[in-house]
Amino acid sequence: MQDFFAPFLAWIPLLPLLGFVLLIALPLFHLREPPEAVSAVVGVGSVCLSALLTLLIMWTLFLNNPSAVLQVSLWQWLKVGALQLGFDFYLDWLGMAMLLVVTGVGFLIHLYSAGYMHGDDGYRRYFAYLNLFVGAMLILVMADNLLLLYLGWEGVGLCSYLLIGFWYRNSANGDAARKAFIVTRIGDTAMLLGLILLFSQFGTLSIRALNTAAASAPANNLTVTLAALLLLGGAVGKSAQLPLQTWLPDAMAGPTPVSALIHAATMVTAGVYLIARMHPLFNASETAMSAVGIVGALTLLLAGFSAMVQSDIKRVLAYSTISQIGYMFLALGVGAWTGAIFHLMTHAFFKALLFLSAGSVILSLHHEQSLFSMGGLRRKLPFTFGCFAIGCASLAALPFTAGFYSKDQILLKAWEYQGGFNGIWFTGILGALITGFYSFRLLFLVFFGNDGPASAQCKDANNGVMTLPLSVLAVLALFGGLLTPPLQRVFTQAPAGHAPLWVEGVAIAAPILGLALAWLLFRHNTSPMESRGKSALEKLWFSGWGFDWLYHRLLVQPLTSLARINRNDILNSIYNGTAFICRQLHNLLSTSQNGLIRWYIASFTCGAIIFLALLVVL
Amino acid sequence: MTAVIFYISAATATVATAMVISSRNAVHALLHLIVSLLAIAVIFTLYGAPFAAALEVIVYAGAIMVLMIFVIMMLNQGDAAVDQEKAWLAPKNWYGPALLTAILLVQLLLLIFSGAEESAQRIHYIGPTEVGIALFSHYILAVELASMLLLAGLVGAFHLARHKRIETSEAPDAD
Amino acid sequence: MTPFSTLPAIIAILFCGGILAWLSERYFNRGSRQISLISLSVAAALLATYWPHLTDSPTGVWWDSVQINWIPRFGISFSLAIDGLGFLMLALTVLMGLFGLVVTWRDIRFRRGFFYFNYLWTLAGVVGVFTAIDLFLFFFFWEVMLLPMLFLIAVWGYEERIPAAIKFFIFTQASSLLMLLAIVTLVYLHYSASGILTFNYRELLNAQLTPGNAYWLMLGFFIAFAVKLPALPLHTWLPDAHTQAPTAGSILLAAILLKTGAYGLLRFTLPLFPEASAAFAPVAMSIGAASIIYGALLAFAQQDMKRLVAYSSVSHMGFVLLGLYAMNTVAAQGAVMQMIAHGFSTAALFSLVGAIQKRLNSRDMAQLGGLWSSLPKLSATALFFAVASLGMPGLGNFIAEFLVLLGSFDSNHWITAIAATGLIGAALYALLMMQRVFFGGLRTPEDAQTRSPTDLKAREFLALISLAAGLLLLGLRPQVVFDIAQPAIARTGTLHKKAPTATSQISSPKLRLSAWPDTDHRRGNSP
Amino acid sequence: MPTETLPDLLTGLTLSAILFCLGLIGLLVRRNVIYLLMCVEICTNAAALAFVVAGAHWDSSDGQVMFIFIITLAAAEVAIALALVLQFFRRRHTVDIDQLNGLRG
Repeated sequence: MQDFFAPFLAWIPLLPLLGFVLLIALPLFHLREPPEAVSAVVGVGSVCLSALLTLLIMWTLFLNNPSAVLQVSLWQWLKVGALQLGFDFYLDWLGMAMLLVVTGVGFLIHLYSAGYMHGDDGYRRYFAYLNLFVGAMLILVMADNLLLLYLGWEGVGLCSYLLIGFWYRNSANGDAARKAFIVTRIGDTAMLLGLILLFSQFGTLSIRALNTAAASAPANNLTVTLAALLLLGGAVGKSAQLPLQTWLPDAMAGPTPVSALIHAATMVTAGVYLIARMHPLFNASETAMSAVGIVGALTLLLAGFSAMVQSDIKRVLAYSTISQIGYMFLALGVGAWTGAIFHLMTHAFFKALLFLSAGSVILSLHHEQSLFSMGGLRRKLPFTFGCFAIGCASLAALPFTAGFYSKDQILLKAWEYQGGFNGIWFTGILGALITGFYSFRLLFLVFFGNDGPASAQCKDANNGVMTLPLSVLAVLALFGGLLTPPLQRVFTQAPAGHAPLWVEGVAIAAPILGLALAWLLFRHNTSPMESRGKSALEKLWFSGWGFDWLYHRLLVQPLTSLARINRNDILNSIYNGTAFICRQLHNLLSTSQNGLIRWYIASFTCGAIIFLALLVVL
Repeated sequence: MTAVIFYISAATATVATAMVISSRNAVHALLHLIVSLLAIAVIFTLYGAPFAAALEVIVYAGAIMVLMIFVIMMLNQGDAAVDQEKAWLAPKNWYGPALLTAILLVQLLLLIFSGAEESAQRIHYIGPTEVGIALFSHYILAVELASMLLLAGLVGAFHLARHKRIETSEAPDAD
Repeated sequence: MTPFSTLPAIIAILFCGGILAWLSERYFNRGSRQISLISLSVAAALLATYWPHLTDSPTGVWWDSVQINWIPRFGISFSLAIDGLGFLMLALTVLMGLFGLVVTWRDIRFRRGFFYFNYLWTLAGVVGVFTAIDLFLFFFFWEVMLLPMLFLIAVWGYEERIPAAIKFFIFTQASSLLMLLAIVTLVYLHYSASGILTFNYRELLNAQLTPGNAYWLMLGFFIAFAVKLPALPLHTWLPDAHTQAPTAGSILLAAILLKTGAYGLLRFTLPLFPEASAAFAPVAMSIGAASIIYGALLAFAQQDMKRLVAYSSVSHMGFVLLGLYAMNTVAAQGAVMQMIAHGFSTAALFSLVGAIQKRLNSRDMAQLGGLWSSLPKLSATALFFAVASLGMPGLGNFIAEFLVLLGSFDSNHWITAIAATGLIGAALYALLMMQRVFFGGLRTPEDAQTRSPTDLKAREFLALISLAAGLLLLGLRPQVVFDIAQPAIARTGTLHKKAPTATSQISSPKLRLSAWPDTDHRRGNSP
Repeated sequence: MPTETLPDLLTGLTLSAILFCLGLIGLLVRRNVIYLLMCVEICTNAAALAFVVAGAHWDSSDGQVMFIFIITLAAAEVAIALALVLQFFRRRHTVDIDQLNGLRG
């Protein structure tokens, strides 16, 4: 059975990539821009086939056999010295879970995009990038060695750059795109160094070999810790965690489905996947583990606070993503591998749902994104409202939604982390409360209360291709919690123990408390918080704790001013200086050649005097 | 007796030379120069070199000076030239050259007198015969070269001194 | 070996083609481009006759060699030879020559014959440099490639071509003088030690030198090659020369001429003076890392698009220097790969800048903007090559940079870590260029407003696409290149008596796995 | 035939030095080309004197041979120089040497 399916494995990433190639090559056959339908069929169809293939493999193979493993070796990639790398794919249940999310949610977003992007003059380009995005993510997920993973990793970064800057005519979009790429590149460079360090220590880049070796390495080995921390650097960059989180809120410049794709299915989850994939390595170092946990916890809180005060519908969702990924990191840090991946899945469902329905709202309001222009949309966009409400509930982890199951698992593990009450767990609970607050603040501000200025022109923009993915995602966001991936074989971890009942209770109560607060403050759409001027703390939260300002002052400005000062290359002045001195000497000698014969005779005499003086003296 | 003649000749040569360099009239200067040359011819005789003295008188004071006289006459400068010279020979123009030359002279004298131990040696008479033998045996090649030089000088002088109408017409830009 | 074998034929064809091109233009007013194309194609065909060597397991060191006495009295012979490394470089030379010719087919408007004469003679000189194994002959070709290049810049260049040409000439000439000095001294020292007067590379490899002598000679060679490379303090000729040269000239300079420096280091400096090089390695690696970062910073600061690309070359060639002096196979392979990949990507970028300048009369990024909306094909191609140049995995440049970093990490951790930040720098300048020129609202310089620019012609597009395909191939199936270069690099490696073993700064037991248990079951069935 | 002791080497050389320096002063001070030529003659003549004196002192005919060469040289030089002066005057209508500075850098 495994041998039978192995050859098909390569087709999963290959199909979207073929779609990409086909899409960029279309004008070569057509000699002009192909109709939208063609682009849509190629773009959506390739991902759809990929998703179907994934489902088929899961159904026939993985569902029956939780320890199933598929692998395929396409060709020898590199064989230099001790370095041997193949273009090899590998699939276990962890990869399978990711594949399901990427292809499944990816497909739904593609489908939604087909409607959302209707009429855009970059339609074909859009789908080409989208396909490349999914293809790169699939390579990332299925890579058997870290360099191949890195290929997908960077590919994802490139696609995010292309898509964030998709509407290139506005140069602000380009700036946001560049920011995303460069900030993640900083992390990626750390990760590349991690790869190099791992290779120089273990002599291999195969993920499984490294994991086995790391598991047998002495505990708290400095190299292993360092390598894990460098990999964490990469993960932090890609997953928009502290301190490299600043790119994600700006990444809203792209079309809304792109945000959905980046936040839900592909890019930002890569960091979580990487750490989960390399969990034996991280497990081998307590420092690295606690670093992961602390990064997660801090990000969770900081982003949560920022999300509470945003005024742009997409920015709220962006901060909530950072915050939720923080949850996953927290989970990874406390060793709740399954919980992290499970939350990744449910998050993909509800965040895709939220973004896509936010996209519907934005499209219906003619590209208005400010929360305070909205309000009362519940009556005008009932379907979208329903979807959005489900998404918010799931995000806030209200009981019996998908988000509840995964977050509960994480919080339980966090409770056990140090055998009871601890800072990480408390952060998680606080985060849950904040999540409840900001998600329902969003819901109330958009859909409840009185009509905002933009609500008047509201025109329901949903069409068939858009409602279908929304409905599917809504169902998944409600009941996705039942789809626990069987990851026991991948992560050999102790099952969650028993926590006191009140711990469960607190975990359930926290988001509800948040909901209640939001209800009190934002039910009528106009809140005391928005009418009066902002306090300093709110301003700080609004700007994402001023990280942008800090980095601008600390890194960007010095760099650009250094570059500006040195534009003409200071080293060049050495050579120009030499040339200048030569020229001056030349001028000096040149003035002595004045054409006056008597002057020459005088010089001659002086020379004779000096010469004779030498004779006399010597 | 010889000493007296020597000193008189030496003084004559020096004074005449000084007059040459300070004279304002070209013809006067030339006449002074001839006097100086003649005085040196006397000194040559005193040093036992009668052939050189004869050549000095014939070639230098005779031929060369005549040549110069011709040129001065061809230039035909007149009184304006004297005024011009007067302006050029302002006293302030003399300080620098005089200083330089004085230093040079002091150095030369220092050098001359630094090897003074053999000064008591006699002067020898060297007649035309010996000079002729030396010229046409040891220095024969140099003599040939000198003759070629003279020929070249002849041709060159002829060529350069020719009066060409075309060239004078483009005088302004012959810079 | 028969005297009329392939290597001299390639050189002769290029030389004769150049003269023919000149004459044909002079007497018939046309035909120079066609003649150049034909002679380059013939050269490529001749080079392709070495194809069997690619797959064969190499029997000897050299695939082919020619030796004819030239000046026997001084032990100088006309001797050429080719091995895997030389073949790769020759292939790069001929391909880039063809690319430059095709992509600038209509660019030269005056004195065309003389242009192609210089073009082909430069190429001939480069081919000679890559194949000569007599040091005197090497120097001869080194000078041959310099002068025609000088004319290319000085006659057909842009606004400030004369100072740029002079700068280029002075830098390269002064440095090659140093090399000549080193060559002659080396030969003399060898002669006085062994009594054999020879300029032959293979014999000089055995020269016995005192460490002090070897160090100074090594420096002589190193500086000559470092100027060409160019390495940090000696790089300032490059931005001027690259910027002012005509597009075809920039392509030649960046894609080929810079590689002669790297080739020289790999072929001559390292094997001739192994101990001295090993002692010098930390310095050279630091220079490499500094070049990477400094070049990236300067590229980031530029206004002139062509200058940006030129400084990016400084940055990229820093990787080559770093890799060569890391003294191990992985890094050296990375350096060779970087030479090829950089040749591809930079040649393409220069041709794109040339295309923009031809269409809009400007390469000032302050005047350009939003070109994507009017020139989508060109912009998409530019995006591809910009991305390649910033080291996107899956393309050749990444493989090269990764291997260089991987290899040099064992030699020196910190230099490698610092050099790796160059990857961030590359992203900074490459994306800045995309942002300023192709994104944003459409802005074109005023004198170009009247006519709307035309997108890439099929000829240009095909040439660029084939380079893109080449880069993709290098990124996904680089093993071909490694296999070809392996014997030559391994030989360089064995010549190093013992590279200084870097003591691991991280004190931990090496957990190197001798045999990995499931290597056999990693071999799945491939589709 | 030995003569009296007085006109000896040193006095002769001293005279030669004095004459040479006088000629040099003239060269530096005068601006008229004709005078310059005369001063050149003075200088060469002083040099010739030194040769003859030295020859007499060392009992060698070489001194006078050199004198002959110098005189030849002087003749050739004056011939050429005067021709040049004539050309100069024809073109510029002046004899000021300072006007003759076309070779300035």
